[in-house]
Amino acid sequence: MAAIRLNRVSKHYDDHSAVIEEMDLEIRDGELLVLVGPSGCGKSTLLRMIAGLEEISTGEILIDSQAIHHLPPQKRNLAMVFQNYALYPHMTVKQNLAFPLKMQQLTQDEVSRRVTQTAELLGLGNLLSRHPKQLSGGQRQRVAMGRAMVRDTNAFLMDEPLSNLDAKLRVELRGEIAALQKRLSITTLYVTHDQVEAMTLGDRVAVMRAGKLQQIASPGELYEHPVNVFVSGFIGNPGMNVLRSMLETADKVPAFRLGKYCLPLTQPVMERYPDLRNGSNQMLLLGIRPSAITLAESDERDSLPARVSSAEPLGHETILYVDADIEAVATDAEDPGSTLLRRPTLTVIIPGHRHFKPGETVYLQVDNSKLHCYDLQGDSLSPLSS
Amino acid sequence: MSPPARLDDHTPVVLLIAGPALIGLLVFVLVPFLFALLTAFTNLRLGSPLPLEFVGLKQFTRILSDPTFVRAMGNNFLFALIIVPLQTALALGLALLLNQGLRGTVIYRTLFFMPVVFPMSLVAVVWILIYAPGPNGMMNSLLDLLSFGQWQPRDFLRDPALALPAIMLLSIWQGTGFQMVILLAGLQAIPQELHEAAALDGAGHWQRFLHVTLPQLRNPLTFVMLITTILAFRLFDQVQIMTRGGPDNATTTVMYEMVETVFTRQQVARASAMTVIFFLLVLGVTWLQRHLVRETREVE
Amino acid sequence: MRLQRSRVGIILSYALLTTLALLFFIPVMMMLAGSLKPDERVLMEAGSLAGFIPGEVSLQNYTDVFNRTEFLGFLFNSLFITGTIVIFGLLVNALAAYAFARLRWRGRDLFFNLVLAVMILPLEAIAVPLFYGVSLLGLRDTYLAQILPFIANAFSIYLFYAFFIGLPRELEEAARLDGASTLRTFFSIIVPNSKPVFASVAILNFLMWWGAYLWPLMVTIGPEVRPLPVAIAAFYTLPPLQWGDILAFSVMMVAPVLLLFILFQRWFVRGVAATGIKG
Amino acid sequence: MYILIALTFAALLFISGCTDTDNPEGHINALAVWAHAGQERERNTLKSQVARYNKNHPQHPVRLTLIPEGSYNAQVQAAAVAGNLPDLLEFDGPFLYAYIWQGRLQPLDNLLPETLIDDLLPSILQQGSYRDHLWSVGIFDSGLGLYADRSRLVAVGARIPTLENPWRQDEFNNILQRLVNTDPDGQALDLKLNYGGEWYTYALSPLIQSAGGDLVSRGEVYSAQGSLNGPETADVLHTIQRWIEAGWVDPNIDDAAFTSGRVAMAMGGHWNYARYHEHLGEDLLLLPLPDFAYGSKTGQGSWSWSITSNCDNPKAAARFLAFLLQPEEVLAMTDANGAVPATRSAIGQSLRYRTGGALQLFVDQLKAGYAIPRPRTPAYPVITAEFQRAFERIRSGSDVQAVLDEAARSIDLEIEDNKGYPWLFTAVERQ
Repeated sequence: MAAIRLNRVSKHYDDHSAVIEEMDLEIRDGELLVLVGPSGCGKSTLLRMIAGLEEISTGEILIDSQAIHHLPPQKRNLAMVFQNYALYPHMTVKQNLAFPLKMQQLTQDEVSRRVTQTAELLGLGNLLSRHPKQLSGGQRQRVAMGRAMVRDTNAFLMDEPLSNLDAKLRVELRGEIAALQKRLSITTLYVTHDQVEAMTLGDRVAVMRAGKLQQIASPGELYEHPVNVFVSGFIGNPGMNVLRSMLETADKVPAFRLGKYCLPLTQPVMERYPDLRNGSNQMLLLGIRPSAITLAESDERDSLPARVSSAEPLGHETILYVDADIEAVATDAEDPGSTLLRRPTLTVIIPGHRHFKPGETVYLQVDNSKLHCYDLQGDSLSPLSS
Repeated sequence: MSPPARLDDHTPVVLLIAGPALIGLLVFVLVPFLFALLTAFTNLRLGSPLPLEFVGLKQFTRILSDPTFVRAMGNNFLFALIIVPLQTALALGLALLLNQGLRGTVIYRTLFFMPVVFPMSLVAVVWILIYAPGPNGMMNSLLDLLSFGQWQPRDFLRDPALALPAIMLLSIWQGTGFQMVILLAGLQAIPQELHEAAALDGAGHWQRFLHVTLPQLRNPLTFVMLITTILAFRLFDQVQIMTRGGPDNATTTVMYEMVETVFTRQQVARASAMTVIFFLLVLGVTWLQRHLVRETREVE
Repeated sequence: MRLQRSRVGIILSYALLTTLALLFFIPVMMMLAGSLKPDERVLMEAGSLAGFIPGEVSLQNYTDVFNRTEFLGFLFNSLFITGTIVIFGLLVNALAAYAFARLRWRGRDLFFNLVLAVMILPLEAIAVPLFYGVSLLGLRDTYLAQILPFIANAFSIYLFYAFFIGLPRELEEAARLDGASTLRTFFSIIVPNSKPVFASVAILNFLMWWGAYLWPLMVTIGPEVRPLPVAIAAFYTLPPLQWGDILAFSVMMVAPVLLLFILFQRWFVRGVAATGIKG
Repeated sequence: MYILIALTFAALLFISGCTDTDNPEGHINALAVWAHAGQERERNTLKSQVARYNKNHPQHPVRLTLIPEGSYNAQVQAAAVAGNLPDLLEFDGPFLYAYIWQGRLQPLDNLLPETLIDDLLPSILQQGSYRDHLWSVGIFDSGLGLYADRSRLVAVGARIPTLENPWRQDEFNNILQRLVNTDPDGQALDLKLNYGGEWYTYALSPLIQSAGGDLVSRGEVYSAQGSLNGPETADVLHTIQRWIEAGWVDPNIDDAAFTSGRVAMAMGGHWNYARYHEHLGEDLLLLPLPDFAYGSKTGQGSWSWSITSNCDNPKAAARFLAFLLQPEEVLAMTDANGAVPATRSAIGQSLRYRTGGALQLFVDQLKAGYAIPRPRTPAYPVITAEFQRAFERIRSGSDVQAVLDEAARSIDLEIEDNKGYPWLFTAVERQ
């Protein structure tokens, strides 16, 4: 059990393009930290650098304040679960589990004791003599877990360990992993591109983008107080709508204007963004979660008319994509304030199973107590999230 | 112990694990070649008491104006020119026949592949008997049978017109199985759906062969032809055993001349010059083949 | 699923295959029949059907071979030389290929270019300087001269390399994290998962060196270290010429390999086929 | 793991090292001897001679290595480069001068007893002498002649020739023609075309010389130009080419043309006698080669012995040579291989070769100068190689003159390349 620290770790390849830039990160002793981000953001590289499979260019990696970045992987005493499990095809389950122990030159007895123990813990007892290709996906995943758990390691590194499984199994194993991790309370770094996995698993979640850490916080915090439009767009399913809007003063109250539709600032919003009180007539980015939008009963005057582009009825809710007279921005853009989406599309979640015809006009209302505000660079205006 | 300069710099361990092979390649391939390149410009002889002299390009001009050596190169080219298409076509034909999923395929494959495990020197010796002159000779009587008695017995290995073809024939016998197996594997790697799609598109057997099989088989075909070409250029065993380059230089080859020159005549420098020429020939062939293959890739 | 084939096509295919197979088999048949015949009948009957029928079977030719030559010595030489080249070649070339495929080291690209450049080069091409060197060092007529130069083999390295880079990297990474050293990873993880390429390289090299003629012809003097291919050529030139004996020699020379071939046919075929796919 | 690999490598090197037969340093006092691996009887005889010698000379025992004939010269040459030559070396006689010129040998002068030298056949001394020294002696010499089936000759009414009165060229042609006409397969003559190699030079030189030609002109500087491609040489080879093209010559690929009765005449050497006699019995004739203008000629020279410059105890080496030249040892060897004994005293005791013996002709030829040694020059290895190749080509129908011109040019070029083989070893005398 140990804490892992990254101090100003950078990685760039020979052509000098940086993959990781000046990263500071701590995985606390016993916690499960999920590292999430879109593919190519460098999260796997970061994990592999900790594992010792890739070299860092500058900075240092410490395990319990011991620098380890110059050690080869076999000397770091870390266990890793790979996306495709990387079970040794020529070994049985038992041999797979025993391999790391044999490398530690434990006695025969000790090896079989630990293998049996781990196999029981994971319910692999009756599979010990099988080869990996005779196992189902879920069983392979368990063996991979077992191989990591079988010895005493400083930490687990998991590289998208569930992404090769079907949806149902993924949910099931997600729970198991979380439970196991709690039970063993072993420091774990879990890399995924799936924000649902991140939100459900992590004690804390670190969001990464293009080699940089965006935010590291508990799942709730992340959802409630994303530090920038990237995190808001990435967390939540579907992600937050971010619109460019002028903050005006209407009837002495600051309000966001969306076409003809006006969104006056409410008390909770102004409490969260104290600066907005006096700053009017400025262009800002406005974040609205799809669940904060509702359908107006009829053609009400105080609503945002929109045309249905497509609808996904999911049973318990329906996701609606509509075009409206707004300026939607790309949340994953470098400069979101000036990167408008080609189609001014808004995502809306409506409870229940509803059918819409494409082209149909709907009228939207926004819960103006749940607004998120960002400057044109995309950074949150809230002093709470910084 | 100080940490290594780079974590993923494995130079020390590589010295240990790749060292033997690298040293082997250096000492037994690169150094000898450089040696040949140097000595080709001298008068070096094995065991001569005369002092070593640099003679410039003399060895090269002599070799290239030596009718025997020119004939040797010509024979190599002729051998390649005939054997490569012929053997490849035969191997492809056999592979196609065997790829139909007929019953007994394994037995046929075994028979066609069997000569591959015969050392060439053994094949050469045994085929001397097959080519025995006179009406009792096996090849002679076979041809007599096939021509309904029209064939006049010939002494194949002593006949300037027949000796090289005779050597070609046994080379094909020995080598076709090797190529066939490679092409067969290539055929089996072609997804059946391609044939089915082509068939649905209305392509007949011949069109499917032309437009599906051949393009899909390009890599193994290229490889097989390259290997055969190089085998044609290193032709030696059969010649040394069966004809010793004769009759009238009809079967002499670059390799045969090279070995004669250094081994029987101790003319190291001259043989080194031949080595250099041989290198250039092989490199030229490989380059040509790669070039041609790249061309077809660009066209596609 | 296969496309339908006509009955006529199948019959034609069989006819063609059988004819060709017979033609391919004639020399082997003659060899076998001739080896069992009294000497003077071999040449006489070679042109007739009797050429393929031993008639009264006699093992005289076989005992002659043992009396006239040191056949078992040649067999041992061939086995020892070929076996050593193959076994050490597997080890040395696979390790080098692994270093090329997976490890980072100074000079890798340079050496890899060297491997690619000489990969296709027949080893006979350097016979002249090698012969000179071996002569100067007085290493002729040794096993060493017949083995050492051919252990490192660029084509083998390339075949291994092509296979290794296709192996999932995670296997090795997992092993490294499980605490295995580079060498341990190679022997415990890479080797067991690379059986096909090891078989391929072993068989190719075996065929090549089992049949090698030119080099041993140049560097062997006496019969002590002479391998079979040179021995059969020497036997052919040893007067008096007795075809029955020569054929018996041939049969004995090819029999062990033929047996191996028939036993491990699948591997032979796969091994050879693999070269073409990678090539 | 590494230890295992290292051990295996060490073991490999060890095994390889053990079988290093080139290494003559097995015993400090042993005399390393290389000889050709001839026929089995010949090999066994030499082995038992060595055993006999070693029993009486335990202080300087002989260690024998047998090397196959095929590429003996190439093998020895290559061994010489590394200084791996033995003390005493056997080689094919005409290669002597190349070894001398390269400084591989030391002279035998004063090493062998005078009486022994006087006992040797003149052909042996002729072949072994070079630049006023004796370098080499043979235990036996070779005999070359024409074997014939008496009854077949009688059947076509041929005269039986003698050494004094051999067949003239046209007479021989005429007899050949008559034999061909009565022969079922039209092949009447065996020239041992199956032998190839040195046989061509050995056996065809006498025919060429009988016509007045030669392989090289034998002045101070040897030259092939004008001899090898001169009209006399071309004529003889042309005649032989015509015989072959006409189908008169059996290709003899089974080496049984004469014994199976396919031909009536066979050119051959002493080594053929035993088998021929076995098959033909009293009908076997041994005749001189036909006279193509300048009298019948024959070949001479065979395996020969020299002490190498590696040898630091030439006296011990000479002692072994003298032992081999004792009459009973010479006879033991010549009984085994059928060759002409090298000493007169042995000939006198030989059933076949003494006066009245079946092979007396061979001795007469050698004694009376019918034999011309092959060119005594360091260029001989090239001369014979070029001639062999040229004859192979002529045999298969190439233009005789063109082929000979090419061969002559190659030979002279080789002589020129070696600067005419300048004498570089003036101080060779030891005593």
